[in-house]
Amino acid sequence: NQSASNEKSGGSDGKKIVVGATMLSMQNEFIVNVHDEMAKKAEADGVELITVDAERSALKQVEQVESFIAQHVDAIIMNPCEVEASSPAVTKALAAKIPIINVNSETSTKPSAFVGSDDVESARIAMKFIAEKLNGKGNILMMHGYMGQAAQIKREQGAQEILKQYPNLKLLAHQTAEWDRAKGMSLMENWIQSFGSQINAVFAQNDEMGLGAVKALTDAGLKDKVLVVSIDAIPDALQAVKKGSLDATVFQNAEQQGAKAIEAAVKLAKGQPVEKETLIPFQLVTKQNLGEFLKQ
Amino acid sequence: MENSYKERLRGLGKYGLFIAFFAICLTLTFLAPTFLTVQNLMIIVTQVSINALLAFGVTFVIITGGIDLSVGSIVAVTGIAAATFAHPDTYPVIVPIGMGLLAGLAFGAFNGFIITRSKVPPFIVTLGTMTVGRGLALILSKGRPISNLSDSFNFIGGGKILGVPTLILILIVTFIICSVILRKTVLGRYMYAVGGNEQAARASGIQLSTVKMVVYALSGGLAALAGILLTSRITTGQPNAGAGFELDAIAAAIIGGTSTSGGTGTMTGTLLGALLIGVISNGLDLLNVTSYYQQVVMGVIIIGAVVLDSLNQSTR
Amino acid sequence: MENSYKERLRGLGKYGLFIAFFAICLTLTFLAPTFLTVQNLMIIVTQVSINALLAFGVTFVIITGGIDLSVGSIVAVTGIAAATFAHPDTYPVIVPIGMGLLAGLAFGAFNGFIITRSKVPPFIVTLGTMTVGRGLALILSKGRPISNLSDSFNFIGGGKILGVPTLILILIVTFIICSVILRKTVLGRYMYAVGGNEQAARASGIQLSTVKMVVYALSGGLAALAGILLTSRITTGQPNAGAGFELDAIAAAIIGGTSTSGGTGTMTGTLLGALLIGVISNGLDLLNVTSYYQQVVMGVIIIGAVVLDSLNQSTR
Amino acid sequence: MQANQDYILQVRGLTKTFSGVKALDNVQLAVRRGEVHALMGENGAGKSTLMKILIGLETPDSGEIRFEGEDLTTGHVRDVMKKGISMIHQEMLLVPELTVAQNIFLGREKNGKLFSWLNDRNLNHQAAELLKQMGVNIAPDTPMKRLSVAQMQMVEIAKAISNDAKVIIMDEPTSALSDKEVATLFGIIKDLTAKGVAIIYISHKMDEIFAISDTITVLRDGTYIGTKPAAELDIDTLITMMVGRKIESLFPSSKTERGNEVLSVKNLSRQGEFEDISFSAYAGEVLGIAGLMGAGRTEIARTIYGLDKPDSGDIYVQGERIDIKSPQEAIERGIGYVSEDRKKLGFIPRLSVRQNITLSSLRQHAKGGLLQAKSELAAAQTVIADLKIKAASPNQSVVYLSGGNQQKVVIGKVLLSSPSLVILDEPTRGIDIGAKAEIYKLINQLKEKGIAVILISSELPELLGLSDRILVLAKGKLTATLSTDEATQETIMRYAMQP
Ligand SMILES: Nc1ncnc2c1ncn2[C@@H]1O[C@H](COP(=O)(O)OP(=O)(O)OP(=O)(O)O)[C@@H](O)[C@H]1O
Ligand SMILES: Nc1ncnc2c1ncn2[C@@H]1O[C@H](COP(=O)(O)OP(=O)(O)OP(=O)(O)O)[C@@H](O)[C@H]1O
Ligand SMILES: [Mg+2]
Ligand SMILES: [Mg+2]
Repeated sequence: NQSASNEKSGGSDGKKIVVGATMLSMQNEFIVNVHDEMAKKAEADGVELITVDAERSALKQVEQVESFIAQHVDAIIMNPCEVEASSPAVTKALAAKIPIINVNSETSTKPSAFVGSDDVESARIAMKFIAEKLNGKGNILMMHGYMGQAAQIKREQGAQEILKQYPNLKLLAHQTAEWDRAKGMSLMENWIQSFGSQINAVFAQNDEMGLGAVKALTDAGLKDKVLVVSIDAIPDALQAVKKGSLDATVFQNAEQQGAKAIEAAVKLAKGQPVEKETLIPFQLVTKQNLGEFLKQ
Repeated sequence: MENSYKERLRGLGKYGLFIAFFAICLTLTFLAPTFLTVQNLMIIVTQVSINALLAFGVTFVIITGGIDLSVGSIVAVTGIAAATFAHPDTYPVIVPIGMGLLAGLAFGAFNGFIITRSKVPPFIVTLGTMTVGRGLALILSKGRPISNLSDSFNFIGGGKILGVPTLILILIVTFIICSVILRKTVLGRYMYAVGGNEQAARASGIQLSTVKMVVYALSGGLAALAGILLTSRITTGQPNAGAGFELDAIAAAIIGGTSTSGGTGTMTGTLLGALLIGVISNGLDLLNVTSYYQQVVMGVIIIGAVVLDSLNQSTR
Repeated sequence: MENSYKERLRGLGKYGLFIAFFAICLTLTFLAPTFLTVQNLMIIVTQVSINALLAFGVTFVIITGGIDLSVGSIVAVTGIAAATFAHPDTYPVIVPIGMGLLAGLAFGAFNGFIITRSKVPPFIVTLGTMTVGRGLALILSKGRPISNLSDSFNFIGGGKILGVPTLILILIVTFIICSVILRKTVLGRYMYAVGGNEQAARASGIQLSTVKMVVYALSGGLAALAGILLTSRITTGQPNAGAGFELDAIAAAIIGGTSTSGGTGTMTGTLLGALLIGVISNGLDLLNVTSYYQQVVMGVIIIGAVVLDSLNQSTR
Repeated sequence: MQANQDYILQVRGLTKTFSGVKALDNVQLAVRRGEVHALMGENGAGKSTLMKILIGLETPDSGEIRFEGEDLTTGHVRDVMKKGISMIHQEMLLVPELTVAQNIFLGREKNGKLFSWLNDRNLNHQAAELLKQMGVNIAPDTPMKRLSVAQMQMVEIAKAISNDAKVIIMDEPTSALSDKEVATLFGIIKDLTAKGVAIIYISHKMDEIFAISDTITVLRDGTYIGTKPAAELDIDTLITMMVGRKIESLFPSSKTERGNEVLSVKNLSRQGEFEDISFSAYAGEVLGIAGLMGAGRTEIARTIYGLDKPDSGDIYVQGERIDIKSPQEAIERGIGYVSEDRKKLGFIPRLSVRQNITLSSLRQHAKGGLLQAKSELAAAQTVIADLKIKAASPNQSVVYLSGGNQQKVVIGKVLLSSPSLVILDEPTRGIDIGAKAEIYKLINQLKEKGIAVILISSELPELLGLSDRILVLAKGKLTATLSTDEATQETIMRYAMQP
């Protein structure tokens, strides 16, 4: 199999560069967007992109990276499922002398390059918005993603940080709706039963749950009195912000994350130097600045 | 007639489960003041309805001695199929409904076809089509939710008629139809016969393959109904909708007394099973039990309720 | 001895599945140049091993006519239990391994206890403990991964001995042990008897409850082994590890010819079932089939393989 | 084939192979209107297979079936039944979860149209009528699973005759019946034949065959041996046709000294089943238990064996009072039980002959939990040879054995656990005459070895021929203990019918 690896490995001697990508979940709209941007950029740069879906399993992700190593790809892009649990993949790739780029979120073992944003920050932005809108006083509900997943942990952490700064903001209840719109809606319905008019704001760790909460609140005729903020800025969420039903969402730049990840991969495959860390900032999306995001 | 009265009670399912159910409701009424309000009860039933519809279909299948793991994926496929045709100002609302139901019936009939034509166990066939279905939903939707659906479509699963959510009305009608099929038609009788003793059913001249085909198609059709209603309720067709629903639906059926070995089960039992799950889930939210403990409590209560039920049966 | 030779072949499982398996491997060898390399084959076996271990346990359970849905959650609980004691410079590596295995055996024995003491179907009991287990894992870990594990611990599932990944070695040893239990011990025979005809097994002097307890404990123990290895391989104890693993494990067993109605099944069949799933999944990655289509192809091939197998059996 | 107007059903050249084994080889059969045509043959001769082909449950490899001149060779069960053939199945194909009435009319409600309304009241009514005509006292809305084996058999009969068939196949319809119901059935058969209905009757009970059949066809090992009018045959000739050899005497006398008391039961009761039962069983003695269907004999056996718990009373084994909580404990105490329902409690269908035979004594063939294959096989082979079990190999699956051989496997299993007391519950149910003779011989051998035998049987000749003492039960109460000299069919029946 030496010949096979020779065939592929020579990015610099003119042959097509092969990049393997393992994505957290191709059922998540934001990740699909990042991936689409990667594919677009790869196409433009004449790079062959092999994508696999880790289906939120770190184990699967490690295995997929092992497969990439066995296939002797020129570079690996990983959209990590977990901070720690996906780390062995990084170690293995580096040991096999294949550059590995983490996109969107981090692992504890440092990869060749990182392109993305810090999830903790997104929750800080969202919660800060709520705190300011409520003038630092009120009752808040928080919807978690799937418990124990990296994004859930980090978004909770960011939210809690802000809550600590505002002693008069009270977290009435927090509960998981597993990133799901229907579950978010049911949870909100139940919350309305127990807390009713006490609720001042809802922070949902992703847009899907946020939109579910919006629907439940609207049905109960409470939407006008309750602030709902979520994260990701998926098209549905942007539409909801436009309609005014969702008060704010936090935009993560899929286009830049995808494109920059491919850029880094190509450079590394060719043996060129790259930035160790490319941080792409989050942006709060409200009705005021909606215009720039709707275009994108 | 004393006998038919007894029978009806038996048909109604299981005292033990009823007792457990009411005990839980009673406890919740004391613990959470908002539990026993019309509004909250309506919310519970609304939330239960999707699972109950799936569970009705699964009950048919399990009674014949089969299993259907694909219902969760059918929810997604049919939701996407419906949403695709449900944008405002395109087709009348009957088109997305029709497309969804058709997709579900076809999917179910395909399950039935493979199961009756090959000797492959239903578990594997429907596990396979579960994966296939999920893939199809993702392909059809390109992995993205399909939103911007017409108001008339969103009304089906999200509206109210005379103050009662449409979901509840549809649940009641479907429950009655399914009950009647099971208890009052030749088809229902044959389901019990096929599940109770397949050889005896065959020796009595019952066409096993026809009964099985119908049963899987019914399950697919009910899953489609659930898929359409879910899509309408959350106003989006989502490729990952319904993931894991199959286990909840099977759980509702089995908690309700349907035996996995076939030949027994009632729609009332299944409805009760679904309601039990829904009440616990609602109650835990109302009591604001933290997520981690919710899972533990949910598991314990379900096992407890069924243990109580089985104790009750054995002393009878 | 002609007879025992035939038996052995039958024990080896199913020609049809073998044929399907090799046909798929052959196809992949032609389509993907890297498929048939020592490195890739090792990767496949490594990847398959966790599922195979779970499937071995589930095979025991299904042979006795039961089902175990809790194995995925046991993976999480035991992984957390092990990780808690696996930080560097705390305990020798035997402690986390022991704690993990103990937790798994206890969990499985608890399943067995409820199932034998109550009349609740194993489906409900293990569905309940699956939920409870997931909650426990989250509670024990406070919802956060437990990392910073000792090198010696990480070696168990991530190391190599003479170039062969430890996972493969452990898989082989476990496979042999499980095979021997099933085919060469009194216990194994009793499992088949209990699953084949529970009443007759009891009347033949077999203690149903003991056999069942042991079987569920074994399943728990094997899931614990899987959990420890998984934790070691990804160098982190994760509260949501193993979610959905139960279906894959059951699928491997059933693809391998274990009947859900009990009384039949072999470890070789189960191993082959797990390998089949692993090979397809690896092959689809190598062929760069997009993830949505992967699911469709995966489902189709699995059904196809089992259909082929069943055709083969019926003509025999 | 020329259609002969006399014959309603004609079969020729029928061949059927199961996984390489010829179950039927070029078999023929011709049945006249209004006759009782007995089909005879040893266990495994192919009788049931032939009948299943007739009704459309199995497809023949080759051959021809004509029914009223029409070709029925590859008919579907449904069509065949509509044309006018129905069948009482040997295995009693009934759905336990459905009621009696629902079972009787299963497959025929509204002509089997799936999407039509059921009328259970009507079904119950019709079933009640039918059962009353048959003289059977079972409520039509009783769930099937609550019935005793005998009652199930009556329902199976009702199901077959309710079809207004022109030919009714009865595959061992009396195997679970006691004399009273057998008489009822014979009455029904008389009425049917008078109306021109042809009956194909399969049974291993010789007296029945000679009592009702007009014509007898004999099969042996899947081949056709011959057809003769019943009047031209005597029992010895018939047996020779079936077995290919003579059977000397069915009940060879065997005198042994009665040994010490092995089992003693004092005031044993179980609510609704039996009451205040006391008796003893001795080594080297066959203790017969007689009674009508539902007398509670099986229940007593189950209780002694630890399958059920007694409400009150004591059980002494070898003089020691013990509480038997499970069959395992019973086996450890030296008690063996051969159940009347071998399918439910006897064998494990998916295990092989060898594995079934050694199941109760498996630990003797294991070291530290590991099975010793050679020792196990040797034990199984000894039993197979001793009991003359006909199996292709010890590794053959038991499901494919004939009923008689399955029964021998179960007996073999019990004997291997070296019991000092064996309870045989209807041990010759559904077993051919040759095998019966062998089982009788076996019972005598057990007795001679000093084993205490309790023989529960509904066949009085069998009880009288083998027992040293006979207990008679009526409605759960012990009504008599008869010595060999006192016991006759008449006295037994008198005590069995006591209120
Ligand atoms: N489904 C089957 N597969 C394989 N072999 C079978 C099958 N059914 C029957 N046989 C075999 O065919 C032969 C004839 O069986 P059959 O049941 O017809 O015998 P029978 O004459 O009815 O015996 P009995 O008096 O015990 O009922 C036997 O050797 C039996 O083992
Ligand atoms: N599962 C059951 N549920 C309710 N009643 C039962 C059940 N099984 C048996 N019975 C009843 O118990 C009584 C005794 O049963 P059974 O017929 O087995 O007695 P027996 O003396 O062994 O008769 P035989 O063996 O000749 O049929 C009968 O009245 C029968 O109807
Ligand atoms: Mg027969
Ligand atoms: Mg009896």
